[in-house]
Amino acid sequence: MNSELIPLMVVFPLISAILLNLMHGKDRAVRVYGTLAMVVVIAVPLLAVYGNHLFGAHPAIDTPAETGIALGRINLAIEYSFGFLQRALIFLLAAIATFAVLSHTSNEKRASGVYLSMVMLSIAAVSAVVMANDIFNMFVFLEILTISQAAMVVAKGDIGGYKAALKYLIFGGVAGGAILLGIALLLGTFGVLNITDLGNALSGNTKSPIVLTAVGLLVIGWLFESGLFPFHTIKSHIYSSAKADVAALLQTETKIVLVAIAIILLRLFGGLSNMSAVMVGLSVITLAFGSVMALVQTDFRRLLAFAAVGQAGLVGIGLSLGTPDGIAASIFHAVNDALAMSLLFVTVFVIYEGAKTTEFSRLGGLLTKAPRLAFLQIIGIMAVSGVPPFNAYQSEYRLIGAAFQAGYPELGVVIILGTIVTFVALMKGFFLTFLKESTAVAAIGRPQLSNALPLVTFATMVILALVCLGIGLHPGPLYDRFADVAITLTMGV
Amino acid sequence: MIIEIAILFVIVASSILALVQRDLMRAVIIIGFQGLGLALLYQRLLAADVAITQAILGSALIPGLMAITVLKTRRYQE
Amino acid sequence: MNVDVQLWSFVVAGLLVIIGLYAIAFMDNLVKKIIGVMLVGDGVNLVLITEGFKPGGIVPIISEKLFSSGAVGDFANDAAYSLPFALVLTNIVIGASTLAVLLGISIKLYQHYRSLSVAHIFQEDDA
Amino acid sequence: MNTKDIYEMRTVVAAVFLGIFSIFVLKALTSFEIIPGVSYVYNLQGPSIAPNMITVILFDWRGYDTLGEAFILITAVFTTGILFGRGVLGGDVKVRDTAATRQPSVVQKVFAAPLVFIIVAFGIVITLGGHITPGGGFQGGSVIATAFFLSVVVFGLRKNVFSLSHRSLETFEGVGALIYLCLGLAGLGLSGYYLYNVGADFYPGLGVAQWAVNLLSYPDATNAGIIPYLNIGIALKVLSGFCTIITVLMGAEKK
Repeated sequence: MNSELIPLMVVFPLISAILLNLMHGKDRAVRVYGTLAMVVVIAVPLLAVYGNHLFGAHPAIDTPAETGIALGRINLAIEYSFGFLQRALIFLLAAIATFAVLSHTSNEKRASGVYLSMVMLSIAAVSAVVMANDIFNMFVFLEILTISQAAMVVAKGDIGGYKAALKYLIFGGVAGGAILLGIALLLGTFGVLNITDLGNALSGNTKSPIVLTAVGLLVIGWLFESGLFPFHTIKSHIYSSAKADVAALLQTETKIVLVAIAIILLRLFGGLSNMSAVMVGLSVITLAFGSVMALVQTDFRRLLAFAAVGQAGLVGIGLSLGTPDGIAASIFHAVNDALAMSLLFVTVFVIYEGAKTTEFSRLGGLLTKAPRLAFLQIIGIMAVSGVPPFNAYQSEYRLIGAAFQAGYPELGVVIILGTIVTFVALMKGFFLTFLKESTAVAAIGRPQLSNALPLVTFATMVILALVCLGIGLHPGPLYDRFADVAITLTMGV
Repeated sequence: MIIEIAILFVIVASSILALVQRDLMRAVIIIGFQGLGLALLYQRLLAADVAITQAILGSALIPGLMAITVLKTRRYQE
Repeated sequence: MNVDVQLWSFVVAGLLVIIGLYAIAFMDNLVKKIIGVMLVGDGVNLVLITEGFKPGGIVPIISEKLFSSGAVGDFANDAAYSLPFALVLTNIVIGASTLAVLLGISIKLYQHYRSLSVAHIFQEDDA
Repeated sequence: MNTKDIYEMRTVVAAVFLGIFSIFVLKALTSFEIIPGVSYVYNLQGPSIAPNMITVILFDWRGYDTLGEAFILITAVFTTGILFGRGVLGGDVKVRDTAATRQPSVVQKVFAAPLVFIIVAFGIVITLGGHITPGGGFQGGSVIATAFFLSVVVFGLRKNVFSLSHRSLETFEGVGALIYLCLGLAGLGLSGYYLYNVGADFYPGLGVAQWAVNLLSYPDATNAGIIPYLNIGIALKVLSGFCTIITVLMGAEKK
């Protein structure tokens, strides 16, 4: 029943973070330890056995009458549950983080211990949020995630990064307060923090104003952590202010956290029809705003940041529907999109490293200089915007099917429109960067793009492209198991 | 009873007063009083452990950090 | 004079959250905004503390006399609810950490812009 | 629509949302009915571990949350380090000495040094008695951090009573966090559950070896097990965490 490896998925990155920070300044030690640690981080989720882990070994007990809780048994300990969904998400995160770490250690002249320790902290935080079956524990690790993400942006050391981090942390403080206030309301009314218990206590009791306020507050927290509608500009600002590997990691983390918190919300308040409608509405607005704002950007990084936020809206739509098909398709799309978007982020930031700018007015005609990059980028664009042989096609197709089945054909149309707008925006970026005739690049310092492609970065891009193609050709094994997860999830509701 | 109400009043009043100051140093000091009021209130509400933490952090360390920031930046709001 | 302390304490907690949100949304100075973030956290803490308060209860620390007499059940009935208090302890440190980072970033921004005004700092990219 | 119009529109929207939000929150808070919930169970079972329920919840039932919270402080400390010198390209925090700017007066010197020692002693008492009396690692650690603050304000960064460099403070912090993590790992290795209170051995059926129970039980009348050790680790971490932040912020350039 009890797998001892489950807590190590969080604890090992935490230990590594401490050690890496202590090693800061010792270049070799940081490189060697950072690489070895990533091997462990990838291996643990693959080796761990499915099951639950109780922290402190405190078992569930029969509820004494004096507690006032209307449940037969309650959990006393913080609980982690680990199943296929958790394994897939944590493995995806570990893989992208490995690319980030390797590209840091191979591209920079001096490896930075404190930066790698931030990567480790954010891995630990996301893993904890994905596995947590305790709502307060989820909150604590969300706070770690917020600060460490801001730190990764700050680590670049320019003023734009400071501004993005400031905005992110101020809103993060508000969102954290909102989540905790929601938790406080639920704790006072139902007396438990365990999500399974809370879901059982809540079922059939979703009309009181306290519960409605708590739902609203928790949804605000979800919107912030996943960069949906009112907070979409903050998330895109964060993405476009970070370095390439960090931006890829950040958007992967965001999508994973989006899925994780949305599933928690569904488990708690699945019976609440209004919440679903509100969540769908906000996701649609995010999709529309993200895609349209991507279209009008004049900077490739900002364009991509907004496209990533728009795709997060797409993921949110399916999860908010709450049907098994919708949830499965959304989780599948989150995974696909995280992979494809990471590929795109890496390509765009290779351009930035080479040309020192991503403004369209100063780019152009790079096709002859960097043909490999252009090829990989076009694969990424097709993968993100759901062009057939690639993976996002499979998930978007299923997402549209789920929208039709749930009785919202309009949503299907919205999804198609959003995808088309994203495709047009990305193709515009591709055209202006690679195809447009321009000599501006030559004037601003030789780009040396074909030489500026380090081996690790190139290998990363090729692997990501191959994975996108592979999932696109054989979606079955992955999607079927997500479908199982979704069915067991909605059974409990 | 009356003590708690007085403390509650002090808390709200000092929060608002701190926010309307143009002199940031004064705002920081007033926020220290708000933290102290909260600590006393926590003590009256039977949370002894939390009261100690709030007394130290809310009335000494956090205003201290803010005061450092004000010293390192500018004292008067522009 | 008989006043419901718990009710007023909840009201004050709500007011602190609202004042904090007002400061974050409408105040221009960075230090004021940071004070606002702190006030939101304080308000949430006060909600939790008031939740743990039990009128006529005792501090949740058992005395040696009570423990050796074996009246643990009486203690559990009398003591204030201790779980929210523990959560508040956690949240206080979380708030302090966020605050420290925000203050550090404001110092860095001031060194660059020579100003703490948000309108001035974000003026070029606020289109 | 120009920028100013958009800004005004935003303000109006924000005000409207703030109003709606206030009404909802105040309505919810004033119609609150509180039940004891799981706190009752904690208060019922807690006395057999240690007298102070809050410490028992913080370090036993929800010890893992406390670990997370410790790491929030650590993340904040690292982030301030990144802000003031550390970064992607290596480098380390540059701390400017503040002693040169102003000499402390004699009165300050005479009163500050003993006061610092008294506060430190008070902090140690609070930490070590945390499972019996109100207090614990956070409180004790932050009390000592105030002493550090006082000594930095009076004597300057370089020549204060503690005279700790940024580097050694970070080492202390790492050690404190590692104490916590390793006590958790001891529980994982000996019983199969992370952060199991090995010294108290609350659930004897788990097959924890007797030597480990003897090793990790606190020499005290109560059965607190590893809680006092966790307290010490947290105290070390909180104290050095806040000291680092103070050092870094005080040492920042005022350009």
